[in-house]
Amino acid sequence: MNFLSIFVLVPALMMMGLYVSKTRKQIQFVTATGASILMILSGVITYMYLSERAAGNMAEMLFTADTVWYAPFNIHYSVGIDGISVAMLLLTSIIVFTGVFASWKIDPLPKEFFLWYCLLSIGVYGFFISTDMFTMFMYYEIALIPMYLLIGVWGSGRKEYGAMKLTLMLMGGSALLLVGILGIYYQSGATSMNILEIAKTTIPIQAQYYLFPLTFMGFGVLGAMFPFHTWSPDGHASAPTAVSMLHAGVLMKLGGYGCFRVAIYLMPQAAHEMSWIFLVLTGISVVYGAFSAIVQTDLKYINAYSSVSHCGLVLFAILMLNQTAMTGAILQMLSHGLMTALFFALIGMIYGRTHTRLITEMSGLMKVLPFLGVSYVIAGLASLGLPSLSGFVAEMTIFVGSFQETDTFHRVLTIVACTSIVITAVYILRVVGKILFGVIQDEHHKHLTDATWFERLSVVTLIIAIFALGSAPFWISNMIGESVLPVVTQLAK
Amino acid sequence: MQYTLLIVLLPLISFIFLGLMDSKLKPKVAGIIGTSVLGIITALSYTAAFEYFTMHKIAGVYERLIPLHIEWVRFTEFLHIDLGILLDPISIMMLVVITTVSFMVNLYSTSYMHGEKGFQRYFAFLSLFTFSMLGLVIATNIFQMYIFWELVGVSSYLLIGFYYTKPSAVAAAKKAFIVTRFADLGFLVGILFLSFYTKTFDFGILTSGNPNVFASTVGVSFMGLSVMSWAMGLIFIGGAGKSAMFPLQIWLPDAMEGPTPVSALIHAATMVVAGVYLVARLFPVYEVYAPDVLHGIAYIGAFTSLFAAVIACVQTDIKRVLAFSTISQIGFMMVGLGVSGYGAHEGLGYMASMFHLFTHAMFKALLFLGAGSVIHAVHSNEMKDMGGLRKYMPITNYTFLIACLAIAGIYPFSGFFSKDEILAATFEFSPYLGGVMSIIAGLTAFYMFRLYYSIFWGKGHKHAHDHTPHESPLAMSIPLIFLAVVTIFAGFIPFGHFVTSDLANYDIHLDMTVAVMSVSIAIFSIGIATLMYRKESKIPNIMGKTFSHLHKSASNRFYIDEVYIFITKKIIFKNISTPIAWFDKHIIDATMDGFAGVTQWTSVKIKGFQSGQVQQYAYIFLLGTLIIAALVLFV
Amino acid sequence: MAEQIIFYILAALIAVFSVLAVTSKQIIRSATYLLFVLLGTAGLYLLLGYHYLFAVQIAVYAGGVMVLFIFAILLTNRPGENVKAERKDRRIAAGITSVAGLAFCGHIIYWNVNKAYTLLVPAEQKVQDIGLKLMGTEKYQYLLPFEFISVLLLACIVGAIMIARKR
Amino acid sequence: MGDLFSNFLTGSVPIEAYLGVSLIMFFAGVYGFLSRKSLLMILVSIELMLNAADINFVVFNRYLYPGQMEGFFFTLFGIAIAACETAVAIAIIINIYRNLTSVEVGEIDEMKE
Amino acid sequence: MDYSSFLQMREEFSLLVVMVILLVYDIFATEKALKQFQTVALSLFTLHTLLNCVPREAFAVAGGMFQYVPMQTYIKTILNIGTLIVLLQAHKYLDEDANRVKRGEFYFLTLSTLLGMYFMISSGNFLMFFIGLETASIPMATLVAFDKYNKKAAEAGAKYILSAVFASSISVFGISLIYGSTGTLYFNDIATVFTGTPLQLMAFVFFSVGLFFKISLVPFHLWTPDVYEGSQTNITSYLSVISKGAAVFVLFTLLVKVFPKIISDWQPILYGLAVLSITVANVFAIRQQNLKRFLAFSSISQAGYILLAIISGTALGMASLVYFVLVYMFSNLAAFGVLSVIEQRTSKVQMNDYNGLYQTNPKLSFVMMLALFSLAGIPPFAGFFSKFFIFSAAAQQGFYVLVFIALLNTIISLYYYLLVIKAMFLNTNEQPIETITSDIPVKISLVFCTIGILFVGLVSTFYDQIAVFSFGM
Repeated sequence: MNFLSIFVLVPALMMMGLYVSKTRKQIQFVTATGASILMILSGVITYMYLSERAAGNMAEMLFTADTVWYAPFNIHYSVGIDGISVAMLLLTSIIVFTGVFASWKIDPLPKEFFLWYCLLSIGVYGFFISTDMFTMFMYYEIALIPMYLLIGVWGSGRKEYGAMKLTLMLMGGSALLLVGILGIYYQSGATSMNILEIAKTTIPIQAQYYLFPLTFMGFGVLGAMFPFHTWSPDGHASAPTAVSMLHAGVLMKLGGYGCFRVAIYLMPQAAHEMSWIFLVLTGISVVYGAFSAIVQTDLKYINAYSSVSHCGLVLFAILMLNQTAMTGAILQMLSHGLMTALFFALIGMIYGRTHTRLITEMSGLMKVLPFLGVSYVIAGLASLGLPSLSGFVAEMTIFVGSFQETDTFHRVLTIVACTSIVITAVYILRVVGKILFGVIQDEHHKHLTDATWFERLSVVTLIIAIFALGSAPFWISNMIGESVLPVVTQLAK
Repeated sequence: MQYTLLIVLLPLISFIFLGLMDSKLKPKVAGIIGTSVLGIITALSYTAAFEYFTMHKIAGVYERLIPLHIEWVRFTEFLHIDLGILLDPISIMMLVVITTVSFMVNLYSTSYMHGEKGFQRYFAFLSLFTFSMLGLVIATNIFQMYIFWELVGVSSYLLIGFYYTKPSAVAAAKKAFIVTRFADLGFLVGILFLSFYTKTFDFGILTSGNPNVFASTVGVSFMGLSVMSWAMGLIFIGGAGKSAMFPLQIWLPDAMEGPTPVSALIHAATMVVAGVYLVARLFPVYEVYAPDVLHGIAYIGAFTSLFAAVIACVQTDIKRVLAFSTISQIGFMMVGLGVSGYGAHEGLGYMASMFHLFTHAMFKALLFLGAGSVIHAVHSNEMKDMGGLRKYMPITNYTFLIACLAIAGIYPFSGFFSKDEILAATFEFSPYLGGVMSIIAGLTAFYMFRLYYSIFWGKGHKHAHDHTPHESPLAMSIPLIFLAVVTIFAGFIPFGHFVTSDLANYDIHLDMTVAVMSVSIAIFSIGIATLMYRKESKIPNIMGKTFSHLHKSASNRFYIDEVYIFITKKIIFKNISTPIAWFDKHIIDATMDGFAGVTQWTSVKIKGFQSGQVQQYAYIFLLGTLIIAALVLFV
Repeated sequence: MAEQIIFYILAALIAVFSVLAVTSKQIIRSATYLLFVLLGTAGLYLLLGYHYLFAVQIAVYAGGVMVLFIFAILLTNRPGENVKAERKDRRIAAGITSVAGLAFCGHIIYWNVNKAYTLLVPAEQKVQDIGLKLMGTEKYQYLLPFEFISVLLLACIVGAIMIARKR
Repeated sequence: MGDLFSNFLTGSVPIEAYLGVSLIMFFAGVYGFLSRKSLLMILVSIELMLNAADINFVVFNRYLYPGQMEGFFFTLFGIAIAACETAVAIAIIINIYRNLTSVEVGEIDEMKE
Repeated sequence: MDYSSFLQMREEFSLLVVMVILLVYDIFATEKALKQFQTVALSLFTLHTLLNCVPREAFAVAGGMFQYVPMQTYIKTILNIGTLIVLLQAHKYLDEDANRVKRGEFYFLTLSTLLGMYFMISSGNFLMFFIGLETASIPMATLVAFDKYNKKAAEAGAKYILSAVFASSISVFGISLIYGSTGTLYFNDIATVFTGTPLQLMAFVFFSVGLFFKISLVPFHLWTPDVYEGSQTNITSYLSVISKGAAVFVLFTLLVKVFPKIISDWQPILYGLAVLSITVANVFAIRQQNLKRFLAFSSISQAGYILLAIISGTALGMASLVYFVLVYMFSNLAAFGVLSVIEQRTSKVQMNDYNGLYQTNPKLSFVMMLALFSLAGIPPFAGFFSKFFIFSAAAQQGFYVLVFIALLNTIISLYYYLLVIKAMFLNTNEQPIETITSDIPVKISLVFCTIGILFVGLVSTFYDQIAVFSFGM
């Protein structure tokens, strides 16, 4: 236990605080305080990380700590962060923070909602600070289950179906994953489940041939890789706002992060030889998700398919196995996390007012909801990769990186993936055109009120983050770039 | 020349300020802020231009100045996006053009857009556009250009869709964005190709003429074509999209849904020439490493030019006429670049193209602003609602006429000079192409005067609805007059002293044969137009009937839009997306649900085993035992 | 010789009554056949020289268990009423399975059982020996199970009474 | 008596014969268990099965491992256990009869699936 | 004859003393004194549990018929704790007028089956083992039929006794063949001569189905749901946890200690049974509406998971198994505890009845949810750890495919556990179960279970303690 664990402890303390709080005021106080503390902490950790690096500490992971947990299985509670984790922690904090405000007036059962919400964030934070496969897996699963209740109780639409589907499919992913993890541990002959330790060993290539697909698919399910993505539309569509935000914004990143940390890092040979299979699949995801999004009429479905496309790009880039593309992948995680959270927040807010998510039933909302409308446009622009917003940097890094692979196969796939930016434009503009522009058709929509202060706070925070990432990507890009290096080195072996 | 940074930065600040304050500001204040910022940067760019062109030249060649340069994102060891300012003759020229037109448009808009809802927003967007466009032209590297390229696209989207409650405007904005976005895909992939082999984004390195930069491209081919052809061809697609080259021109006519000053600024003077600028920027690369692509550009330019000119002849919406005219003129510029070689005389086409870009920006802006003035007066875009306006709007009338003469290529208006150079270069490249271009020049003169006469001549009875049209206020007239003056005199600028393909001085000599021929064609065409449109006449109708097929096709813009609609609605939406969505729902998702279904089904099917009969339990028990024993023993 | 004859008679008796016990229509007959089988088994024990076991078998089974059976039958059976005929398919299935099981086990046992037995010194089972072994704590002595089974018996009595009594 | 019988033990009945008898008894019991309708008859069948196992123990002990009396004792205890089982089973069957006024096995299938 | 060595069997004696005291107390105490019967019984049993929870040196009694290794203390303590929890949960039930008269029997029978399990666990000889097995199952039948005027209970009792006796006759037939082919009943001796001749293999299979029956593995499980449904809920929980827990432990011990030489034969058997048990039980569980049947199928599938620990046959597997049993005990008893509270107050056991339970009984639903999540193997609850360890133990021996199948089944199991959770938290109900105030003993038991579910996983001490002695096997 070192101070990194505070990221897990704070939500746990929040849970305790929530448990004793009685009124809505108290609940709000607890969650807001906790979320703010987490924000500050992640800022602090970023600063500490950067200054440590600047001081010349070139260890692969910083602030590591290692406590033996289950000695017979060599399970340790080991934590540590590199640039990627730092980036992810930042992302998580931002989204947890904004999620709290996006569900400021959640009803019914606010206490329970935030209890689960905190548990969810424990899982996410824990995942990003862990370096031990067991701990990682544990946190991963912790993050899965609250989803069911969060969606099931506070969701909308076909929530029970969506919740069940999401939970079961992700559980399926974790089934693949667990076999993979056990396989890696035993086949590597390592004396620890710590990733860094295992990386020092070599897993026999025969074992890699089945472990790599297992782990990659396992994480890939969470990363909404084709054809295991169908939980995403149904799940996101029925989830309450904050949950969609956290799930699409952070949880889906667990997939990419895991693929990167476990599948690629530990099994470089298999990654080299088998990446083409998954490249094809993720390539399909990218284009397929985008095309699917075009014809959807439900805002959340559109965004969910868009997430399929964008997260597909993350995995796609990871599989390119070079530093630039991988950096791009991580950037894309950040970027997608922020903007999809923004999207879901806005969709939730719009839905809260219009009580519909069908784009056919809305129009001209810009007039009555200027703040939300403008924010939606910004989110859309971020999504279609407008320079100065986060999406651009990420996508460009990915494309430039992917193009470093010289053979025709990679080239063609890269170009195919590039087309997604056009398709993205198509569906984003379609939505924006339909719901925000034009004349208001529905009488009820004429008297809608624009965002409240807490909604504004949530939205503005996200927008600022998107702008910050898009306009000043260099420091974070460098931070990630150097943290990707160990993996690249591993691949070069 | 550090202060050039201000030229870019001030509009950005203005945008952010106006955008955040939005309706908290009084409209008037917003207009003043926007316009004055533009005024300041216009002054700054003039200063910069003056300073630059009077600077000491090294060996007779203008120096490339890079007053600012920072690394923004690093991709690989070699590839990094930098943000910087590159000053060389063409960028300086573009600075001047953009700031001038922009300033004029801002000034014009304070009056034109008076009372519109979202006035502040309008000025914010204008600032954003100016910022992006300036950023584009001063880009030091191709990726920076791409960045601003995209921003320009978005500002264009926002401005076209300014009247967001109007469905047609929204659709037009969407279309413009998506079409150019599609082209940008080519641009992007082109950049990827180019940068991968040259290991740089930097214009300075790319255009330095150092063969080592391109060493690794030699002999490398990708799917049959050499990589440089791929790279430069794809990059050109990006340019073609922004510059509305065939077949990507479709967005531009629709873009006229935006406010007219916006059309003047973006869709006449600045953004649409970005493609030309792009090709010009990379001209040395095209010239040396992808001459085939360069020639292709010439032919595409020529075809587009002809195509658009024909359509322009039959359009009835005045802004659309101007839009097609713009397409046609950009085609000219492209031809100019396409036929050009590198170096002094060889580079005539390049120089001419840039020159035409400059003059065209002025007179086309003038035309649009004039049209705006007319529309302001009659509240309609359709020619049939106009006529006889010369009595009511003298300033508009004269300035419009000047612009028409300029675009028709009548001496001594600026259009004559620039167009003439292009024709001369084209004839040198290929007489056939030259001939075609001359015909187009004739068509240009024809349709411009058709337009002119339809608006200002003929009977004025059609617009007697609520009020008689009157001349526009001062804020609108001043830009008209200013631009008219520029249009008249710009032709005498010794352009070859400033902008050439090799940055060295070049003196333009008029090629008299070409000049005479083109002027006579123009006059002839104007004559026909006068005949047909000065007064109410049956000839157009007869002509229309005679060539009904052609007329109809041209009126319908040769059905290219229909083809696009077919592709988007039928192919993409109906035959790709809908099936994919269906597939997703009924195959992929159904498979996942199917697992659950099969499990449930099995569950129902095997419930008989749990019959409640203890003897059956024992039976299964015994069977289990025997089977296990048998398996253990015999397998 | 005589031993063989006796054995085969007993064997036939046991086999026949076993089958009859499980096929008889009348439950009381069934119980009676069972009694014969048990007695035949006791005979086998005697034949093998385990007199004590012979005694126990008769005392516990014939004396105890059978009485229980008879009581139960009389308690639950209305006089003259035969058990309904079993379902034929079930009987056939059970028959086939049993025969198959019999063949299977018979096959395995016949071919694998250790036949190198060294018969057969007449082993006089002294009851004292049995008693000593039952009271011993060494290996092959059985005090512990002897004590333990008393707990079982007690528990069974308690349980059976608990179930059988009225309250 | 003892002497009389032991005198007969001069010839040799093969071990398989004993085992055969016990097997027949066992599978007769199995058959009964699987096919009889009355709970009491099922109980009868069980007695057969248990008894068959007891015979096995005794035979093995006598023929193969005469040195120790493990089989003997197992049978001894086995008989006791069988008695316990029977007692409890009969109590439960009577309880069934009390509840259902029937001891047919087909009656006790209320809970299923 | 040195009877003093018997005194080493402290657990057994201590339990026997408790039983005898209670029996005597029940018979001879006055009406007034009897009011305190349960308190006395529970205190005595708690005392017994506490006194016997420290492992000792290994020893053997009665010439090896009784063999003690320290690990047994753990499993016995787990069984003790489980029994204690069950007794606490049954407190209310036994205080009812109709049952008060039978409670002495209840305690005596429960404890005697427990004693049977003790002996079964510690036995070093098939005779002892068999008696232990029977002691653990015959009185159990009377417990199952405890609610004797309840038709379902009577039916369950009959089914249980018939099935149990059928199983044990096959098993004892198997033992006879083992004896016939090895000449001994002592575990230690058998281990050296049991080499896997066909007869031995057949004997082994016949014998082991008796245990499979007790663990209720598919296809020897069919009695389980019916019996679980019919018997009184506390008995069901006792049956599903204690009885099963003892049996799996014994199975492991036997396989490793007595039949190590035929590991290549029993591993495939267990493999097949594990796959069958997990899958079939899960598939059946999906559509159960009665929660007791539901938990029955769930416990069958849990038993399948346990086989993954057994199949490894390693010390790691042993420790994981005991740990699994511990966690399983807490989880299952918590679920059954909630179930029994609700059943006793409202006699509602259908899943539909649980709709909207959270509205009226948040705490009970919360405990139920924890229990189900733990059973499903969701972190941070203990079930996750126990499952992970079991999978890990199996994977260590290379059973990746098996682990994978088991994991796929966790998806199905998660599905049906979520169905209950859905009923409690998501569904609404016109007539929800009214708010219930539990009595103190139940509260204690549920709190205890909750603590167990929450901390047994996160705190590694428990596992470490168990693991210390797993090598003593």
